[in-house]
Amino acid sequence: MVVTTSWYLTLAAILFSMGAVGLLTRRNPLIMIMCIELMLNAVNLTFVSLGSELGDLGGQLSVFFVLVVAASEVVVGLAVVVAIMRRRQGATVDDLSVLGG
Amino acid sequence: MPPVVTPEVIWWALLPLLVLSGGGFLLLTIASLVRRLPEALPQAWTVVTGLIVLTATVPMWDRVQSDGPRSFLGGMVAVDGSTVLVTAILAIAVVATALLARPYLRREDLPGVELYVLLLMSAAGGVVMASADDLIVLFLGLEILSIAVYVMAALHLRRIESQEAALKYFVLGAFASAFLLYGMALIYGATGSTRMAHISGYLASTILVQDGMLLAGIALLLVGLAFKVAAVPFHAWTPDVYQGAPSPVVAWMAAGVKTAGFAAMLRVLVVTLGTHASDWRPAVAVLAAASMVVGAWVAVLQTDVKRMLAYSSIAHAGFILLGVQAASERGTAAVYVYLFVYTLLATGSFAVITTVGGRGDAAHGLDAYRGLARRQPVLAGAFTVLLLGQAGIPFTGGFVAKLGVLAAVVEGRTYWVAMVAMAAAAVAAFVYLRILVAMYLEAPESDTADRTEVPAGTRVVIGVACAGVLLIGLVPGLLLDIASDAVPVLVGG
Amino acid sequence: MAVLAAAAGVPFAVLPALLVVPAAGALLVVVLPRRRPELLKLVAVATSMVVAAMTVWLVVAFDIDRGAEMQFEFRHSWMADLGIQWLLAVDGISLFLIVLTGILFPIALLAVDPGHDDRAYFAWMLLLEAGVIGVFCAMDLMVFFLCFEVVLVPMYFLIGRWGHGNSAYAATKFFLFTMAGSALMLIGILALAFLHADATGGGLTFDLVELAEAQSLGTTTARWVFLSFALAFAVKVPLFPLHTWLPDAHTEAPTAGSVILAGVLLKLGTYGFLRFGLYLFPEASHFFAPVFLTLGLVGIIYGAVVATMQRDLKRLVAYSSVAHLGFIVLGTFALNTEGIEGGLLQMVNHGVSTAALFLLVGMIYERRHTRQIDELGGLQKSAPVLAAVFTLVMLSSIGLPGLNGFVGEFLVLVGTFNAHRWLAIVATGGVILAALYLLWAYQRVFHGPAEGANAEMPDLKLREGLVLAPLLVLIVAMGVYPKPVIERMEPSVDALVAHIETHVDGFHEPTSRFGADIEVGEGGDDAGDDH
Amino acid sequence: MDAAVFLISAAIVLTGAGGVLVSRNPVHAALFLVQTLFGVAVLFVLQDATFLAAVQVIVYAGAVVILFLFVIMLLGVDRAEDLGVEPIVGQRPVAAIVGASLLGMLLTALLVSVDGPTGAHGANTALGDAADNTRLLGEALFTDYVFAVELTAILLTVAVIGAVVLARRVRGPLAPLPVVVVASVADDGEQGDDGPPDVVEATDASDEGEGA
Amino acid sequence: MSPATLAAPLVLAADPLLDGAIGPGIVGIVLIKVVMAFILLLVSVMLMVWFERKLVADMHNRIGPAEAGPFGILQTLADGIKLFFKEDLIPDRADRVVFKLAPYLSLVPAFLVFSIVPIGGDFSGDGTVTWFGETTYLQVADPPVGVLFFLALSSVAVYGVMLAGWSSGSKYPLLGSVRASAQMISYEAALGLAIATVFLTSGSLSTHEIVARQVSGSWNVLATGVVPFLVFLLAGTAELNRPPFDLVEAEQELVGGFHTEYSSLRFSLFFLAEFMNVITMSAIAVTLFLGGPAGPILTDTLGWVWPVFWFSLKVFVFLFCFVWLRATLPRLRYDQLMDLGWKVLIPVALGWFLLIATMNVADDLGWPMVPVVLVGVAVLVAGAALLTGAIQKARGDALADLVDEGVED
Repeated sequence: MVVTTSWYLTLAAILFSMGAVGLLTRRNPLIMIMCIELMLNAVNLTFVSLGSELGDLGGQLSVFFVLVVAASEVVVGLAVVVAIMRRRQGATVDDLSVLGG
Repeated sequence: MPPVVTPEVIWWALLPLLVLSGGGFLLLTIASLVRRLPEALPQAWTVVTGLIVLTATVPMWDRVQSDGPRSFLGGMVAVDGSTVLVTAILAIAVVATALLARPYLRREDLPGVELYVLLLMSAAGGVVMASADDLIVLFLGLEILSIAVYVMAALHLRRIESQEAALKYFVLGAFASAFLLYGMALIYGATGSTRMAHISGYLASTILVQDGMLLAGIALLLVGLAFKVAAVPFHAWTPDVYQGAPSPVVAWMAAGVKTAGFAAMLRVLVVTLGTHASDWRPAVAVLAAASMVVGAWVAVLQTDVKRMLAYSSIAHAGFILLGVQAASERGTAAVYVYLFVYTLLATGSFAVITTVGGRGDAAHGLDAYRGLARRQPVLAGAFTVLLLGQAGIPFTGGFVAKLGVLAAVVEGRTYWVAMVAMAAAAVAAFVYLRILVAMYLEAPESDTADRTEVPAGTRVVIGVACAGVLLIGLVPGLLLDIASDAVPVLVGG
Repeated sequence: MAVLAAAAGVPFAVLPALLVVPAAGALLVVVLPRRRPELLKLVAVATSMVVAAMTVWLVVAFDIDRGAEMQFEFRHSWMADLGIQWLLAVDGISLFLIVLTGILFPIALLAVDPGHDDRAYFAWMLLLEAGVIGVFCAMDLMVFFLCFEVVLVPMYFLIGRWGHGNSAYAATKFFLFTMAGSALMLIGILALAFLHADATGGGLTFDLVELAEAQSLGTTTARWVFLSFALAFAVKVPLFPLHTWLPDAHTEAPTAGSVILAGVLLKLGTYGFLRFGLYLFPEASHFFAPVFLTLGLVGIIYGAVVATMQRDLKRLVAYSSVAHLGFIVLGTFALNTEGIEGGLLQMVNHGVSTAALFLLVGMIYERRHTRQIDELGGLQKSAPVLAAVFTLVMLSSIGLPGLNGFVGEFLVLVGTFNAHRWLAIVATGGVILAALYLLWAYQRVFHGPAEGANAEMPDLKLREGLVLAPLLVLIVAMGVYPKPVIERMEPSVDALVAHIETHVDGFHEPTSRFGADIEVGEGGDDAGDDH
Repeated sequence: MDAAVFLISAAIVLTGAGGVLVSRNPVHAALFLVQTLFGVAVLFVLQDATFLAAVQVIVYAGAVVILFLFVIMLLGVDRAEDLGVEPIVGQRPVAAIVGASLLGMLLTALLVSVDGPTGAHGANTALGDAADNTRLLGEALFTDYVFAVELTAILLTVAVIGAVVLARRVRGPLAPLPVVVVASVADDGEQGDDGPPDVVEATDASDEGEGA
Repeated sequence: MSPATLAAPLVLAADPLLDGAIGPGIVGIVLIKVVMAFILLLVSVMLMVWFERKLVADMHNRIGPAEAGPFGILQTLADGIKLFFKEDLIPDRADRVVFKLAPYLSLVPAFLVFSIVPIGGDFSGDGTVTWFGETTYLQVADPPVGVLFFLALSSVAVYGVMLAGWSSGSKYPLLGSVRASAQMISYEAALGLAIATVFLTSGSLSTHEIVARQVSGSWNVLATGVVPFLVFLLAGTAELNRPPFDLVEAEQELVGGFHTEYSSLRFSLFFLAEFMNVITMSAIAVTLFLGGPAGPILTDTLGWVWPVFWFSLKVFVFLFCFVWLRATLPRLRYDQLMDLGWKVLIPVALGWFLLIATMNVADDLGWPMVPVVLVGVAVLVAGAALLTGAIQKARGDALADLVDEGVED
């Protein structure tokens, strides 16, 4: 069996969808952020496999920047979570009902 | 090892980015070194930085017009008319936000330097988006902008609503980023490059027999961008975030972030993927229609003015999308006009809201506006001008903006969207009328409601916004000319 | 005449001045020093007087010999990118509407004091005047639309802030109805311009004459675009099913607001039909004429019937407007010279007489603080002069020969009769109904025994009399000697009809031009004292 | 060999992702996330992207997830989430449908209509083999991509400023918590802990500033 | 410069052994290498524990282990057996799965790191040894990103500590683990920056390559100008939670730290990992800065022994130093520890890295070195001044806050 790019792309698509579903179903902000990481990883996988199929380094270079962005996002996201949780223990996103419509 | 060839740099074209980010860094450094920073310094610094950028855009504009668009730094960045125009809009928004921020921070007794630093950085991100010639650079610019704004949204450290707004904004924003990135990845796979010039060149010269990957990429990209500009159905974050975030920051979100987002959207969709316009135009049209209808309709149901304006900003996004979906030069120019006008409208409106919101930034119900005309006729009058502008009443800039996008739509013969747009405009007018009714036709709940002093900076913002809106409404020629000269062009990287 | 023609040729651009002067007046009112409140009214009235003088001068300087040509043309590029220009001109169709506007505004300003927030009131009034004049002068579709829309804002505030009762509701309803109505027109205008540009290969233009003469749209397209225009005008007129905003707006509006609304603003719709409906889309107008004729007719009957049932005097007058405007629409869509001319004349007449009626109702309200017909009665005894004036105005509104109302109504009926006999016959019923409800109302209000407050009601004051005087003069003058009006209108109307004939296949104006030059029966000028 | 490695890694990746989705305890979710990240790193290696594989582990496992764990531990929010209760009625089916349709769309686009990438091969920078990988990446980063690299500097600065600002304690009084929220905090007290205890006591405390 | 292109798609080792067809013999050699490394580590840990206890005892003027075996050398084995047979306790409130997992997360990275260390090989040649006709590196694997592999594993090692404390379900271990992981992460940055300097001078991430470069040039400790080496040592010590940075286990404060609740075999795994880490860290330091197995080959027969000897000697020196430090230095306070990491080590490492990079660029472009260095140093001094200023200011602010609050309360 030869591993073709399609395998990777499929895996990435599944991973991405799982992340999206997780983000939509889970209510814990921390886990939601983790789901975003799952999605970004799927993107990374896609970039790398497409890059290697195309014989182009661009995919890997893009992943590099995605990594930086992911790290920055997590830092800020967690800082926000900390800021909230320090005042309110155990909040879930549903509890964030102050801003109801 | 062969010598490393460093790419060409056009320094003058990088000037806005350098000034903004450098200004931010320097301000941060100074603030971390000086014990008792003069209270006015950060604001003054930011305003001056913004003005420098604004001034710099003038010679840049001339240069771009005479030399033509250029791409540099390895085809990562470009400078063209649209870059300069969007930079100028962002600079205006920065100045306005900074002017609003200081009285706000003082009123709320919040520490201040970081807000300005983040504002400058975020503007730098916006400039990057406007000048990106590569999808990755575009994405980085977007993230710089967004991450700074996430933090700015949370900056009212005393109000938990502020932080919750930031969290919602963050989670959904990051979600959108993931979609955007996935779209970029697939487009990369479909075209073999992340350089916009390469992509458009490839698509122009190659007929893809199997364009599934490209289309999926475009779809995902569209989802991501739609989130960023708060188009329905990806708008869920907007009202909460607008309501919770500090009002000056909301002004920046409405003006700056939206401008940058649409600049990016134009670059990606119209310029880069213009060859496949027939694929994405219907989708954008649907987004536009949905945004206008939902934004206008739900705004009617609100009782909180900040939320009303949040939904109306969604409706405005829908209108701007009209210009995008036209996928024509006229549409693009109209988007820039709209963005310029909306920047004025949004900063001015949120300046009023900041003032009326009062200490604690909480008095945003319609009640707070009742009888405003009696208490503060000038403020109410200015707000009236701005609201009428948002409603698109003739002889305000709002009309010029709406006319432009509609003309583009009609030129593209998508009449149904135009009809939806006008229906939505009529509904949206009701929203603004409700505020006007409250201000003029209803008595205040109690006579004790005192006049709120309007700080000087806020006055400047409101005054300039009103004057600008009226001036554009009466003499739109200059802006229209500039916008039509600013239609972006891709140059090979 | 030659001198005046030469005067018309002088570079003094009177039309822009007609727009700029009131706008500048509004600005001046806004910036007047707070310490001198008495200046406000002075400035406002003076400004409107200047405008009125200019409009009168317009009539005098209007060159009859130039026929249907546009006169006093002013052209200045505005949004070059879209081909929009400030294109202002006057012809026989718009001339008298401008004059009407010019005359009604000072009267409205003089007659009624706002009571509070004077500064804003006068500013809005003057802006309103600028906007209305803009609508009547604009020969560029986009400028027309702009003025058409911008009129809403001052009117909204006038109704909302200085109105009575549930004025916020009425104002909002007015605003939304008219704005929603005209929303589609913008698309229509744009579509028209773009399709025209495509068809001719030229640049974008919104020049009315150019677009109308080129007729570059396909039949079906033109019909659709026409409908988008028609909706806007129909709301503004208001035509029968879209009229519901009107009674509210009229009733809750302040007197001056009602005067302007009835006198001028309602004409925007009918004028629009005439100028932009028939002229731009002759074929579509012809195609849809039955619809509008029917609606007009329904409006006449419906307005009359509902007016009969009203207990509020002002509401009654408001519904009478619905009926009158039905006549105008009827005349317009008769698509012949008599009908159109009659409609046009009726616009002016209705403006004059309804404005006067509203003023009178306002005066009664000021004295009695009620407009309920039941609560009034026997006013003839306490206020004989008022009653006399009311009679005159009412008769003009009924269309008594010798007064202005007759001329227009008669021409409309003639025109309609020539085109659609049965409609004319039914419409005549409307005339009878009008007589019925007005006379009935008159009877209940002015006749009978005066009791309580009604007995003590003071009579017309000199100032009020002076304000009303010009309207009364017009009522009589136009009834007796309408020639100066008609001779200025006629070439333009003829040209319009000719335009329709050229562009509609198989359209032949009925040859029996019975009464085309009938000029109006020479009714006695003693009609006013007819009681 | 490749296929075996791929399949094993894919299994690791997907079970990890599934674990994140269903874990009640955030710490477990974080561990499952690490599992996925490792799986992805292996897949990178499988495609000669050795540098990225290493960076993936260093950045994600070494920094990002650790940060998650820190936050969880500092805040004591490691109480299990009650997955039995659906917070918004119908949310899960909707999410499942959204996810499934997303996946369907992606797979259709990627597999049914396309056999692989359609782009121009080797458009920008040649992809070297594993041994060259790092050097080539480095060269590209500091020549063609130098602008992007500089941008990451701004990005990281922004992130750091943000984190510092948000973690800073505020002086002076705080705005009161809205009533709704106070109620929900009170409710929270009822729920049982089946994870380790909270370290930081649950307080609505304004001045519970984290010193370091 | 790079080793031969690889046929195998899985690139963990750029070893000449894996060139060409892979037969059972080669697999055997690889297996032997793995097992050898494993045993080597285990044995040296045993010795190390004994060595440490003995040496500290000596320095404290005590006897230390003396009963089991000659000089008590089997003491560790005895302890191990004892621990093995103790009852395995799992606290009631523990998170059982994670509790069981944590020790392995500690141990496995410790083992794996050693796989990239070249412990021998003739580096005057191409750094290989030839056994039974097969030429190979004397290291388990030589991935092209070897040093990053090390960094990656040391980031993973944090998990063991962190999760052990958390999963114990009690307060002190949790505090201990939070402290430990914070410390490890902080110092990882400095460690990484110090190593980055090595990349810069060596131009490679492969450990084999780095050693080869040092043999052909000068040792990195000199080539990078000593400072990174010192930073590496300090940061490495902290990374290992060794004294004087062993706050994690501060008995006085934390009752033993993150593994308080562990007993029996699991405890011994932590113990094992800790000492193994000391050894591997020393080995890495030797590889990166001190030329690895480089040294004079004194005899031709069994020539491959000499590099191994030199390597062991160098590692031993490090191990001695670690013990020495433990015996002599008092423990730091936690804030001092963090200050040292963030305000001294990281800036110094970063500054030095920038200086070296500038010099490299200047060298490439042919700029005169002296002015470049002068300017570079000036910039660094300015940066240092700024940093100091900022630190002073922050300290002042914090003080002012305290005063304010004192007044308010």
